[in-house]
Amino acid sequence: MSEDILRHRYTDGRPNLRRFHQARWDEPIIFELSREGQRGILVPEVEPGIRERVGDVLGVLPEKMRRKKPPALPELAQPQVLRHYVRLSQENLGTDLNIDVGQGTCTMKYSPKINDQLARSPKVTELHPLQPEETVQGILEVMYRFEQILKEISGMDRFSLQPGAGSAAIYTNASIIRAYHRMRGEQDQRDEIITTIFSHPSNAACARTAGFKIITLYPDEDGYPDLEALKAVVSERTAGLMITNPEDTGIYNPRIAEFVRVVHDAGGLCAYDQANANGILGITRARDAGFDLCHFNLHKTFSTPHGCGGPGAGVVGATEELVRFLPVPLVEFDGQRYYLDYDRPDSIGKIRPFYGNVSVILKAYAWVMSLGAEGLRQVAEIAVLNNNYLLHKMLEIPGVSAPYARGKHRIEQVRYSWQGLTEETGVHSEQIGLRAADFGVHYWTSHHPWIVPEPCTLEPTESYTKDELDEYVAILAHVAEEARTDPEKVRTAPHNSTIHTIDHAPLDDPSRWAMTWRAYRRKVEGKGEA
Amino acid sequence: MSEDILRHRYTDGRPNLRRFHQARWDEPIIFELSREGQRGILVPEVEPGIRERVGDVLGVLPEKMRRKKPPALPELAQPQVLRHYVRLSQENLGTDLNIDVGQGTCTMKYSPKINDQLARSPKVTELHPLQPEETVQGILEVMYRFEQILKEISGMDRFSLQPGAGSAAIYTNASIIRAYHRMRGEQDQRDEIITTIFSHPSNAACARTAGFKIITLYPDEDGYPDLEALKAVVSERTAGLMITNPEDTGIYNPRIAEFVRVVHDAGGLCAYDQANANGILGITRARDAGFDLCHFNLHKTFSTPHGCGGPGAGVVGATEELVRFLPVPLVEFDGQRYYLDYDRPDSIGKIRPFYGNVSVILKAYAWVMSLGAEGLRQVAEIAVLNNNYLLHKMLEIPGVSAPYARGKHRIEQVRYSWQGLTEETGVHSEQIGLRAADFGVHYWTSHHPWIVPEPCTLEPTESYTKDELDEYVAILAHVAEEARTDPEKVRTAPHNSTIHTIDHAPLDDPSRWAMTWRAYRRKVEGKGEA
Amino acid sequence: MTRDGPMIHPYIPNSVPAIKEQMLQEIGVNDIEEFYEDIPTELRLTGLMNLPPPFLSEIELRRHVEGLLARNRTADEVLSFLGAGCYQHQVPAVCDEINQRGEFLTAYAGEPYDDHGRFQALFEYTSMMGELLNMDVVNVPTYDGFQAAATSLRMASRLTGRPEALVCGTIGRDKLSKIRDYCQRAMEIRLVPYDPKTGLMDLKSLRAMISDRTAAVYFENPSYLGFVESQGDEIAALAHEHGAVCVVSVDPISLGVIAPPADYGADIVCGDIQPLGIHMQYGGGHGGFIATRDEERYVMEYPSRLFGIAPTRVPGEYGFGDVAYERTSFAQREKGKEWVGTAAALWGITAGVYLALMGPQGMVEIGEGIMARTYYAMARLAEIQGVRVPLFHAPHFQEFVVNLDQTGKTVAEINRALLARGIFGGKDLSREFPELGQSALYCVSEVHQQRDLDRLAEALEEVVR
Amino acid sequence: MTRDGPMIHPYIPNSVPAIKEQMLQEIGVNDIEEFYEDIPTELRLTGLMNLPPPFLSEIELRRHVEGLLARNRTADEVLSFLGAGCYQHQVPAVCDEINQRGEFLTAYAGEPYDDHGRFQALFEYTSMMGELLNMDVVNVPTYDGFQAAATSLRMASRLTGRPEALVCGTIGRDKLSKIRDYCQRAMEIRLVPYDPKTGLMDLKSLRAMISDRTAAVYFENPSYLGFVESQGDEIAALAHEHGAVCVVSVDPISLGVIAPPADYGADIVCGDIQPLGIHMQYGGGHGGFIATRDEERYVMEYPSRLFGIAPTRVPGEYGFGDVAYERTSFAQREKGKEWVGTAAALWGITAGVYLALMGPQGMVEIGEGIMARTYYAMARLAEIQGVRVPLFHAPHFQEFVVNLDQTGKTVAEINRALLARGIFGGKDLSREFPELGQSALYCVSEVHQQRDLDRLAEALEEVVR
Ligand SMILES: Cc1ncc(COP(=O)(O)O)c(C=O)c1O
Ligand SMILES: Cc1ncc(COP(=O)(O)O)c(C=O)c1O
Repeated sequence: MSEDILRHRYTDGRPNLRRFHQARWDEPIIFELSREGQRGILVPEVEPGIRERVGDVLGVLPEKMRRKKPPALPELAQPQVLRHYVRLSQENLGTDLNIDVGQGTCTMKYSPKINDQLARSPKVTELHPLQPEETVQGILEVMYRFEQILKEISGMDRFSLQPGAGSAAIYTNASIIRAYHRMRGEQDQRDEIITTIFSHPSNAACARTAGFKIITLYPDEDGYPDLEALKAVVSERTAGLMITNPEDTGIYNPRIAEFVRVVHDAGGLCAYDQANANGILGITRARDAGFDLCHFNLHKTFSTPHGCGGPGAGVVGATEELVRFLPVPLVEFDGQRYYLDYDRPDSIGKIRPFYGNVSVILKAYAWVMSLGAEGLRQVAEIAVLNNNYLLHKMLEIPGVSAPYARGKHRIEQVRYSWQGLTEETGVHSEQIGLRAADFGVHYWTSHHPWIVPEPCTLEPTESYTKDELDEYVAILAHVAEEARTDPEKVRTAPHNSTIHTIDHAPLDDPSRWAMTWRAYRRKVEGKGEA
Repeated sequence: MSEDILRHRYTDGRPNLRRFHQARWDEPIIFELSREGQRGILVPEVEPGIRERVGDVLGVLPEKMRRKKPPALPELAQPQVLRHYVRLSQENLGTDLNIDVGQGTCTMKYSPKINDQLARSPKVTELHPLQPEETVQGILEVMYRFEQILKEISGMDRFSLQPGAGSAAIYTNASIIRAYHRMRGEQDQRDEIITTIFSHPSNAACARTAGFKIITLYPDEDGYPDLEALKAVVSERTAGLMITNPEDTGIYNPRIAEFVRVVHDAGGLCAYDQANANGILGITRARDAGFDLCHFNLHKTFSTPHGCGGPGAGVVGATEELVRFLPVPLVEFDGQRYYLDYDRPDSIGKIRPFYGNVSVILKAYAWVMSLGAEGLRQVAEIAVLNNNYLLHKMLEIPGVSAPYARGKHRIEQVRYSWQGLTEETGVHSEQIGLRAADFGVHYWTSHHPWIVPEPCTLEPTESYTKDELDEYVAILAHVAEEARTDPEKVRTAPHNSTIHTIDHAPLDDPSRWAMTWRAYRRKVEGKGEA
Repeated sequence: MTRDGPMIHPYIPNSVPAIKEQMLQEIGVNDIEEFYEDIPTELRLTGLMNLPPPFLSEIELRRHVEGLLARNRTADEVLSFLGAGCYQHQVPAVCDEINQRGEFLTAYAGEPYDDHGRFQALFEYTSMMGELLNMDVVNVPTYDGFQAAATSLRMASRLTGRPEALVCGTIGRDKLSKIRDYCQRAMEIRLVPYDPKTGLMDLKSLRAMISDRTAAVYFENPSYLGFVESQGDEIAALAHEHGAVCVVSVDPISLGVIAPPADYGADIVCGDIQPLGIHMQYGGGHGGFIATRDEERYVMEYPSRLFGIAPTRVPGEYGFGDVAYERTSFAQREKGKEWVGTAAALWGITAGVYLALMGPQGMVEIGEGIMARTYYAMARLAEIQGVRVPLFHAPHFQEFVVNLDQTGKTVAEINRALLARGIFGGKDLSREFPELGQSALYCVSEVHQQRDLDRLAEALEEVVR
Repeated sequence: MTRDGPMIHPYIPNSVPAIKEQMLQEIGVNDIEEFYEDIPTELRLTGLMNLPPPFLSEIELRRHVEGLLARNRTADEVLSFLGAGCYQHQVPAVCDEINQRGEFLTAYAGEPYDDHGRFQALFEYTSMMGELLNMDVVNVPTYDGFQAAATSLRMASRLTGRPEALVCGTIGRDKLSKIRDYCQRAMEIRLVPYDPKTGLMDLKSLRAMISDRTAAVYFENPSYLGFVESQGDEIAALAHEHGAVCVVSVDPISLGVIAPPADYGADIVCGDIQPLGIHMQYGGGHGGFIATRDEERYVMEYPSRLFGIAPTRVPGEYGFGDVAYERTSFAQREKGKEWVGTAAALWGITAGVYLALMGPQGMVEIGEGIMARTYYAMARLAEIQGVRVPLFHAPHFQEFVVNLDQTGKTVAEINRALLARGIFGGKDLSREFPELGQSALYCVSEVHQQRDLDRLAEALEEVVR
């Protein structure tokens, strides 16, 4: 009898580490694949009847407005274009492939294929946004229904589905806060937005872009947002509070309602960054804590895929008082038909063209409709269970800690620290991540600034099995052990990825950086056109 | 300035070999991923109204006909099923990914994505084959039009689109030959089918399955089918001739018309295996050489993807005299509507359920309609150009030869021999192929028996660029060189694939082979149910 | 072609004249024509073929093809009760996602090294089918259920060296036609009469017909006419008594609730995997399975590829390869068993995905759910005067015969009237089984809601009135 | 939920009670409730949310969603002449194939090691856009063309330290609204009047308005109203004379035939990539590009991610990474430039695939083909009495204004009548540009055949009669 293959795959009943290697195609830059004259696709020819009538139509362009020579795009036949990109795709690690708990705060949950399939229907993709409303009743109904769902989930009174992603939604909130104070004649006076350091950086950045000064609160000793600090900074200059909760640490601010009250009392508005509301769906709602505004990332909480960084959608909810400021148009229903209401004089106007990322909205709608209230609550509960399970396991790795709120549980993610390991071995969080890549998983340190030293943020969502969480922890435990026994291996990682350690220096050097192939060719060779 | 990365990618202006590694996920068998209770998809519930009416419906089954316990299928949630199979897919090398010239005779050409897209329309996928004809006029028209195209390409009078792939079409031809002789009362007498050793093995195998004795001709010194040998074997026992041309060697039989004549004179029929007609589309036609029957593989010549080994389609063409024998039904058009004609008393009957692999047929139709007559001819010409270019380059590799027809050109593929290299180094063709896998390409030795020693068959089709052909040759040249300088490296290949050298012994040992996981578990562990 | 100059096609990279020239030069040839030197002039086509003008841009091609397809009305658009060998079921999106991946879709016949994924996916498919069927050996799919049945019989004939198969009389006539053609020189196919009341095989006739010439006794479960053949154990025993092989064709979707044929004595089990996550495609979604016990004499009779698991030189790595390759026509040409070739591997992978998604519970629920809907539909139709349903007194799964003799109308007439009401009525059996009079074969699955079945009942009532 | 027992959902593997139990035990906690200890009771929702009952099987979900969508009539089904910022073009199947690949679709923000493919694909996208635009720096896409224009203006404001932008008066009102909101606290937006005959920017007014307060002069090519702004060189020169930045928004599909703005002096070029292989999606297919010369002061003002190429420790390996990451809000929070976040990367990859497929020749042909169709359409409509087309005397690309004042009918009336004939007429401009009277913006592209344009002309003739 042959030896049992399985015998070598497990040790003490646990699976051994995956012997992973990422696809490595060593692909050229697409310009290198170009051969003069090849065509990737043909465009419909101008019919003779048209040609006869219009003649050399380019002649109508003044000489200076005519392109002198065709753009120097690569010339490839279709199979080669396809092959190039399929190969590149294999060198990319989507959630479909990996135990994607390492991009904490990003909510890398499962994006159901059925929803993608539905959103690919020509009944969605081939709609022009300016079609007569009577020809788009279906998609308007989807948007309308989804708004009702969002209202129930958040307690807010109306939603705009327009913003293109989370930060755009945060900006929208800032713009609404600005409009509110302008309406009250306080726009010049109220120019400060308060946020916390463990709120997503976009809260600070978007508010700043909207013209506000930013006041950033730091946590108290236990890692909770500091109520006393808040009280110390509110004033008649306070335009509003813009925060995440649970914060990036995974810690829920138990005094959130009081935070809101303090800001309200000072005359400010409160906007809740619920990009990631995964752990509290059906558990607690923005409105109940007193918020005036909130937003969700459909590409996080609502499962739509991240698309390498978009398209996503950030939906903005407002209380009755602020509805008037929401972007135009809103989707309305008169009992008979759905329509777009542009007649909203106090609106902040447009945040993006048309009505939002409609395919994304459709996917999110389908996702909710496949779960219902009970399902959404289970999403939250299991996400939180997974997170606390992971926390429990992670803390068993020597050298790992979870600063703050010790002994408490976390909601949806945890910001860990490898400080202990770094002190012991000199190996840094980032290096641990690159070595983890050798086992086929993502790993993300954390947003700057690194208040938590040598951080990493893990967020398991509801989508992964216990076995997968165990595998992820086993990988990190293994790498931590390596940091002790073979630190060079960790420091020189990755070894099994598509490529090896990058020399980052040119990327910060204006004389060497190159954001296009033409710039690169010019800089390294002095070739190419300027 | 940074050093030019490109400098290290080329030597003497030619790209260096690709530093390839195939995705390696080390995936468990899906049963290992099972955890009790998990669900991958839910089925619609029985509505209460139905439930009330029917009650415990399983009660109608006699006890012995009820399944005692649920099948021991794995239990996985949906993301895990998806992830498992996406990972497996990355461990597979489709034509979309590699320079697929190494599976010679298989015509691994580009399968245009637009055709896949069209065939995925619900207007195709959601049709039931027994729908009233008036509700399937569209798909019937596609089938009808495609038949007209096939008639023009082959010169034959009618086609059946029914057989599921090439060998099924060959079998269909054999069955028609049988029916023809039966109709003439010669069925017992005419029980011999003649084929050639360089015709695809299915010609021999399918004809044998249809009850014929097989006579196999070997080539003459120059590698051409031997006319004298044919003359020596034809007789009143001859039912027919079933051959490929060009043969697997890529050599076109210039006396093909004479072959046909000799067999006709002996009272036999001639069936032309045109599975791969890629090199002669628009150049020469089955009918013109006198054939009575022919078939095409839509999954080769007509570009439809191979699907890991089907679905494909083998369409069978017949001359007027033999049309009556074609499988039922044929698609007919009365000037107004398309319909299925079952009223064909002499037909051999059904070869498969319904009418064929309709999605495959649609893709092939779309492919022809995107090329037209000029395009098809270019397919042939460029495929042949590519093949002869590859031949020219291959012969520059020391140790490679292309037996037969020396100094002549080939049509669509070439059967090469590494005999020289093997004699010099002891490295065999198969080992060369496994080492070639380390560079991300397929390589196939050849069908058995190996008349050509240490064979490999390459077929570049029209789909690959000159650069790709050069890369393929460079890989083989490199491996051949390695066979001399580092034969151990070649012998122990692959090194950069998903897995390493397999121990094949258990696969031929009844006490150890295992075609299912349950059998494997039982055999290695004595576990599981018998 | 109205474009100027030579055609440079996106699918043909080297159609660029300069590249062509360069390649010809390197070969040392002046003209592509020279490559065709072996083709005699009299066989050469002069000029271009007479084909329709092409649609060179995708948008024109799409317009043309979608324009044709727009004339179809699908079983999604019309309420369909058609089955008879091709079934409308839920197709999970993950099934499509996997079988549309270029890696699987465009691969073919590579080595287990570069195509490890295909080997593992198909090994897993056969392994899951093995569980469903309670059998240890399952083939890489052959073309379809017809082929699987025909090959199963020929396997039986080779195993026994006998020249005759006894086949249940309720087999569909198309499948019978396939089997007859396929077995023509190998064995005689004789139909065993069925009991006109129950549809079940008439065991008395079977006893009379079976002999030492009998290679196989073949029946189906559920039968083509929808009822469950509940005498499986007796038929198998009879076959075995006479040294024959018991071959059963089965709809795999029934096996969550109905006993797998191996449990009542089948030696070879075959069928079609189309119901397992594969779109109907106008009959283009078929794949055939054959399963047996893991006995060498059975294994050696398979014509199909059989993928087995094996170690590699790295401990703990799963390798795969062909089991007993020497059986095949690839290895042995006409000395192999029947033949092997391109068949339906992608559907095998897909069915594997389907079974992995469904799991044990899913298969139980779908089976039970189909039966519940079937019984509801039968009950509703039975209320209609003049409609006899089910025609056979036996348990049913998914399909049932509706006899309309007493309505005074033909099935064709009734189906036309149903179509006018947006319904595809059951398959007309009046030519296939004239002895059943004006009968139609109705099919119900988990896609049907109560209101669909009610709608059918109401429409039929109207129509027969 | 009518299923018995706890819900075990396919999307939530650990919803299996036994697994849940086991995990709780390992953690040492009795109940999931404990994890929520930090959430005050008064903030806790009691009971379930009031949401519609779910469709737990895919087939039910599909039926529901497709049922809703069936009420849409698409621009494929109706003959459409709508543009105004969202365009119907040929979308090559390869574009869809690539952006549907799970590896790209479900990835996010990994390191350049595990996500090498994303970095390379986006670097290639920016590289090809660079060729099209004749510029050396292109960003990883921002949300859409509106955002790209608004950010370009703020970049100009930061570059110059000036508080005002002069914007062509023909800008679409939605885009203007976005820009006004976005620049509210950063700069004032002033509209430069246009010549009512030609639509071109009124240079006299521009000269009068421009000053050392002017950060940017902004215009579009082709303009929102379809004509080509042919004074680009003069406008750019004027801007530069006054130390201002010249910002041009451009439709990339025009750049095979129309000069890229860099050639006539633009400093920042922006626009939307939706036309490059991305489906309209009811306005959900947008992505914004911003391009500049490779000058440090420009580069440092981008808020977006910029992907650069770099060597790795293995010679000849391409590595990629963020250029000047410290600019960004990821690195610097409010001290970064505006902000960066999820935007439209997948459409960037897609547009790259599109440009790689099209190549130089494709871009020339599509540009020329669109112009030819545009001129044909204008000529055909101009034959109709009472229809003034094009309203502006200037070269046109793709879009043009049709004035209907002399028909005595409103655009709304005419569009309703066209719809009844299966046509989406041009966008009604009467509220957006009241000064143009009853005018509509028609859009023509390579999807239109001669017979479509003729059909439009015939229908319009009928309707205005
Ligand atoms: C809490 C929180 N807020 C805001 C954002 C920003 O969202 P987006 O990336 O869609 O702009 C994120 C995502 O990174 C987030 O996790
Ligand atoms: C010439 C020839 N004939 C027949 C076949 C058999 O075709 P299939 O694999 O579709 O059965 C092939 C393909 O392998 C072939 O190349």
